[in-house]
Amino acid sequence: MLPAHYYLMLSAVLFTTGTLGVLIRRNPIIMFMSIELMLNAANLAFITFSRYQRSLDGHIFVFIIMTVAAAEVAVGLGIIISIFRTRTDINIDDLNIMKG
Amino acid sequence: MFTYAWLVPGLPLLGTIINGIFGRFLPRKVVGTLASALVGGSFLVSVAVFIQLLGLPEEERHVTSALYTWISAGNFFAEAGILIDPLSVFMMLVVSGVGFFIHVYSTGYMGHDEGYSRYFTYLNLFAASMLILVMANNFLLLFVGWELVGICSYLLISFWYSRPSAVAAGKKAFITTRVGDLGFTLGVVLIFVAFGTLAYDQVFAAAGEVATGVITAITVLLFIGAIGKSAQIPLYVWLPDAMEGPTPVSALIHAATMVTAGVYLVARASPLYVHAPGVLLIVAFVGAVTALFAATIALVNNDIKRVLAYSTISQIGLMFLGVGVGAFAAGLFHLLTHAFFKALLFLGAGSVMHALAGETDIRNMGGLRGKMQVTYWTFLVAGLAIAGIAPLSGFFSKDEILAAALTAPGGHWLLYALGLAASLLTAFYIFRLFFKAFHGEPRMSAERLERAHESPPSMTVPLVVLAIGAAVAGFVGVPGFLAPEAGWTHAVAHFLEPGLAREPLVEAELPPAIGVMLMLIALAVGIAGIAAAWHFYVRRPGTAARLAQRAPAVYNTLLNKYWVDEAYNALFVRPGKALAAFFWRGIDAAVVDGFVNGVARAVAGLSLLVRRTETGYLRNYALAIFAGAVVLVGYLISTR
Amino acid sequence: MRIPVDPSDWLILIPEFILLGTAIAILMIDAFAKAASDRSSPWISLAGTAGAIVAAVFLWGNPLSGFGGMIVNDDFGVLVSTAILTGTALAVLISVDYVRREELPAGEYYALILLSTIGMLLMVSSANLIMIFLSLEVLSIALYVLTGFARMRPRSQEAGMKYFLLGSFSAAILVYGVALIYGATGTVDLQSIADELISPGVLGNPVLLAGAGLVLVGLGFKVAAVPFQMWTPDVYEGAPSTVAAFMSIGSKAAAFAALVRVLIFAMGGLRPEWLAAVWVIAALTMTVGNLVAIAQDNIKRMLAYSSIAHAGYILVAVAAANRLGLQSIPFYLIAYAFMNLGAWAVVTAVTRKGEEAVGLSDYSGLFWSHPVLAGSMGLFMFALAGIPPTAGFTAKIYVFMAAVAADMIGLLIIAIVTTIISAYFYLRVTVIMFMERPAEPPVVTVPTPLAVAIAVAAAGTIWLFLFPGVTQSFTDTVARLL
Amino acid sequence: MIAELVIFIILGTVAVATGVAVILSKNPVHAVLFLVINFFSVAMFYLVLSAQFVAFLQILVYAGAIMVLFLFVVMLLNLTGAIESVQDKLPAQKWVGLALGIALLLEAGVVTAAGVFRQVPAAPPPSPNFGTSAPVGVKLFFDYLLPFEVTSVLLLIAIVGSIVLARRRTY
Repeated sequence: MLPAHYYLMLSAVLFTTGTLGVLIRRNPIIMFMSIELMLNAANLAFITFSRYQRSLDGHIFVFIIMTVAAAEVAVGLGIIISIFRTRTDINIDDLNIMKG
Repeated sequence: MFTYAWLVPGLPLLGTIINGIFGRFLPRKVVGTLASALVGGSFLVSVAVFIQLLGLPEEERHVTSALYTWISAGNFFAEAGILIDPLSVFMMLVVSGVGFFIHVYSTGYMGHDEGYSRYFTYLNLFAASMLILVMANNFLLLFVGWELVGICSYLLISFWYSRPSAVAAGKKAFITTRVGDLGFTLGVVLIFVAFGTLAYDQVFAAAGEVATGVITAITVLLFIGAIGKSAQIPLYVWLPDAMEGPTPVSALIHAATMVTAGVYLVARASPLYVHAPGVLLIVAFVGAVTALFAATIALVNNDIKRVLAYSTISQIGLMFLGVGVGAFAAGLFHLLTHAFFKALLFLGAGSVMHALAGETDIRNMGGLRGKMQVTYWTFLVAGLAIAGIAPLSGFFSKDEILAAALTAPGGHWLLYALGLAASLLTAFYIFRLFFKAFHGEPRMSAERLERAHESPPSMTVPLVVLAIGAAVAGFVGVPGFLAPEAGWTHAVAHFLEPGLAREPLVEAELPPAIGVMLMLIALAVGIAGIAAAWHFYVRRPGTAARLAQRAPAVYNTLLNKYWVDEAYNALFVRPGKALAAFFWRGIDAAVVDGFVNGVARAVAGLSLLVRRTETGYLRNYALAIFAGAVVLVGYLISTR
Repeated sequence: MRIPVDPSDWLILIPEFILLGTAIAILMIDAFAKAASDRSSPWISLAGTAGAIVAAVFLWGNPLSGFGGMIVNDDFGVLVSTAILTGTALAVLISVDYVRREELPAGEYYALILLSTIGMLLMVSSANLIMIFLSLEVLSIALYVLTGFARMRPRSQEAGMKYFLLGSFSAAILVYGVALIYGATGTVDLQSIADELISPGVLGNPVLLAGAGLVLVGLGFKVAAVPFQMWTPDVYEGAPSTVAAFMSIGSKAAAFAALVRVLIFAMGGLRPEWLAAVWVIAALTMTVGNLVAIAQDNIKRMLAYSSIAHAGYILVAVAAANRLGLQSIPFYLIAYAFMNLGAWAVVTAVTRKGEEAVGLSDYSGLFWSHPVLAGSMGLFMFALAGIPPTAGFTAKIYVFMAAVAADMIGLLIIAIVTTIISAYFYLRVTVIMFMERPAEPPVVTVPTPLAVAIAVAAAGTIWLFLFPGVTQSFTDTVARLL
Repeated sequence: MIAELVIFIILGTVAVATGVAVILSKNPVHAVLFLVINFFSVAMFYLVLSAQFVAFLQILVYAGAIMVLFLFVVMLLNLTGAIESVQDKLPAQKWVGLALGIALLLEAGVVTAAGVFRQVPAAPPPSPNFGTSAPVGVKLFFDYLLPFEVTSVLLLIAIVGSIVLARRRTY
């Protein structure tokens, strides 16, 4: 069996990719997908730890995180729709009325 | 009676609540009477406490009564408790007594003001706060009173909100004194750090066991607080502006509350100060220099209230001189006499202004003597008292301070000289004021002169009562060498000393020869000042103007208050303004000027700079979060 | 057959169940009797919240833990829950007319407020990282919706979007931290983590430290600590005022409870490692919050920065991590609930053309038209500035003394200096209220429920100054956590 | 061991490549599809790591339901051809973000290299049914009953919330 480090490093790479997506992209839907990528990386870490500790707790956490992600998606996409339904261009930088 | 001592701040507080909530619906008479009666009640309770305290043997005159445990958490403990000892009872009597007369006077003075009930709400709260301040048995409760006094002064100074200058002055007072409060807060915290408690008894009992450096730091920090509240150099700038408030408020601030808080603080903490002789020397010098400095400004100012304001700064400086050389009782004695004659001066000035429809410029007065007899004579009493003419009250207290400045172990001839010079100038400027206002040709319009009249009894009665006080209050502190056999010499000092630090600074009784000589010098100086004023303003009214022509530089320097405001402007305000203007969209018109202004602008500029980090871009915010995460994790894994 | 959990475990959740039942009842009424719902929802919510407070107080004094240690009911938790429920009750009161005026859908509004409160209460009593994460999401998702509730207002939309994306982002960071802690210790149970830390190998484990750091980021976001605070002003400004008021107490209090449980209860052994980090965060939070508040001319943004600054002061108590610090946190939160909600209540009263009048200039002359309202506002401002005679003063004294007891003099000095600076902008509001009335004054309406809320908040603000001991007897037992 | 390494390298490459593709795709539809592939490959890892139940959840719930929702929204907003506006208002963001990302990866490297993971020594698959629905279900309904119940509150909020947000009526 491979050392846990392999999976963890992979998970870290996926997590970093996700964060970069949030920082770099201007399309809120893609930013949101990047957050899903981050959650996914966390899930991979949980499953890895679970496997190497021979404990099922991590599986439950993944189950819970997936549920949370589903709820977030439902509400998040609702917010995105309610804002961008009326706009032609979907750019997060346009949301800049409030500052300072 | 001691168990009812809480009524002393409690009664005015009750007045605040009643007038604050129902005042608008009550008739004016009820509001004013209620407010005055409650403060009068607290004066009566103070007297009763005083009498009971006198009945106790000297060493038992130290009673604490805890109302309830206020804060108790872990090793941090504070009571809502009252300390009754000579010092606090002394202050209670001064505050509630003088406060009572000012309340009564206000019922007349403010009679036509639309904010009548609001005024008395604040005034009662002011008295209550000051009473809390002086009656607290620990530094935390003292701090509460300290802050409340600051708020009340702010509310009252900016009472006439419709004048922008009043609003600015209130803000200036609040913010300047908060600079001092910073020192005070740090001092209180340091006390807790060093002693593990904030209760006076425990702190003072352990004062000798704490390292000198710590005591020095604590006393310096407390003194910074005192400087702010008591308007000493360099934080005095707010007090002259505070004249924007109603005149009785000025009287209250100057005579009984607020500015005396700093003197009280140093006296209260005297067991700490005696362990820091170097700091006491600083206190003395700050006091002496302020006394002289403010007196010189008062020489040439033409606004009756401002002259009195600088006079207060100067007199408080003398008190600090007294406590600074270790003569705590002498400083407090002067506080007492000053309360009488300064309240009297202010109320007299208010009476004059009342007669002249609010005129404050002494160049537009004159010849009022015949118009207002009561005001004239009472003002004269006050003037003689502050000038130090025997046997009025100021003579004894001032003499005691000056004598201590020269002869006490902590004294210095330079301090004495400064104090003496200040006395000379004091006598001069107060009689300049007096002569210009009441003597000579009337310089106001004929119509005004026609209308000028004596004030109503609610104003003149307090004047008379205070005049009697200003005249005779000095006899509670007659020095021992004048009447060696009598048991009543140094009454104030003997009463107060159990509450103050005794060793090692209490001066021995002076040899009569030296004592009398010092007295005569002080008296001569006072008479010289009055004579000079008489010469300049009554005998040859043009002299001062000629002098101004001959030495314009000196005269203008004084007239412009040494250009302190201007120097502050150049040093702090301009750079601050430049910075602020660089970012700021519109400049806030109501911001205070001077030193405070500079600091405020600098902070505001910094604020605008930091504000720019809030770009409004969501992605920037995410970047900040992420950067924070990277730095945080990086730091944490590096601690391994 | 093995019974999943001891039935008595459910007792701990009585407050949550009361709220849940109330929320469902409101939704049902809303679905079947729309007209009745608009009128009755606030009162039903208020009754439910009151019931929850009663239930929470009943749980007082007998520490329980349930569901295999997943949640605990200790005195600390009950106190923070009281702060939250107080905040909810006051927020409901100030919503009564606000929701009607803004024509928000009442049923969903109150139901979401209550559901979010459930998340807050659960977060307070969570003794397990997964429960903390889950309850954080429960409260947050409801708040995302509430923030964007005024859908037709661009500011509300923008606030909802910002809060949602940044909130999810930081929650994802938090959950990664949980994963790392799980990897290092093999558990997410706070008690077990604390036990694990005794073994020397775990203490310096970078996996654990990195995990702790990421969890700190997620919770720091919720409490609005610098540099995770940037969403706060925008969200508070854009969200309906009542929602901003509600979340400024609830989500902050809940996140602080979780922070205390994670940092002090579970990872107290790592204090030498995290102390410097929390120290710096607290210092930055106090400084930035108070400093930028000075430049604000929008009262909602000013209150947002004020809320950031107050998070900084509470963080000082967290950093102190001593008995006094632990006692001061619930006290500070309860005091803050009163004074801050009071201030927000006043904000909702001042309107212009049906919109909230949020400019500071809109408050000029308020004293002359509405002396009692302005007086209360002045009181709340003084309280937020930490000036006596208000609860804000006592709360700050507590925190300062905790810092003294922990020998954090540097942080203490920063706290005192920033407090002094903060007086400036709080005072500015009171100054403005005394100025001349503008030519076109805003409309000020104080309906009865709002007046009650303001009165309660004012009374609480003064009461906690005079008798902080009332909560002291409670907070003393909090020290059991240590 | 070798076989596992090979699988790891192949699946890992796919996962990383699709992950990067998600954040680089111009077209949101492509991004969604890449994310689906990414979820699939991660699900494969779950299988390798003896987490069958979670692996199928991942495919059914995540890659299936949730991503379809994403796709639906992309279509609804008619973003299929939408390209991010040419001008980036925050040009520095990209590079600072990238630098921070690299820093995070370095930290991750330090952590994984120096870190101690709690693991049972020489771990063979514990039992054949580790990670299947039966033991996971038991765990869920016994030890983790409370979180499971709380998720129901969460879903209630999501339902109410999305109804409020999506309702046509203006208010």
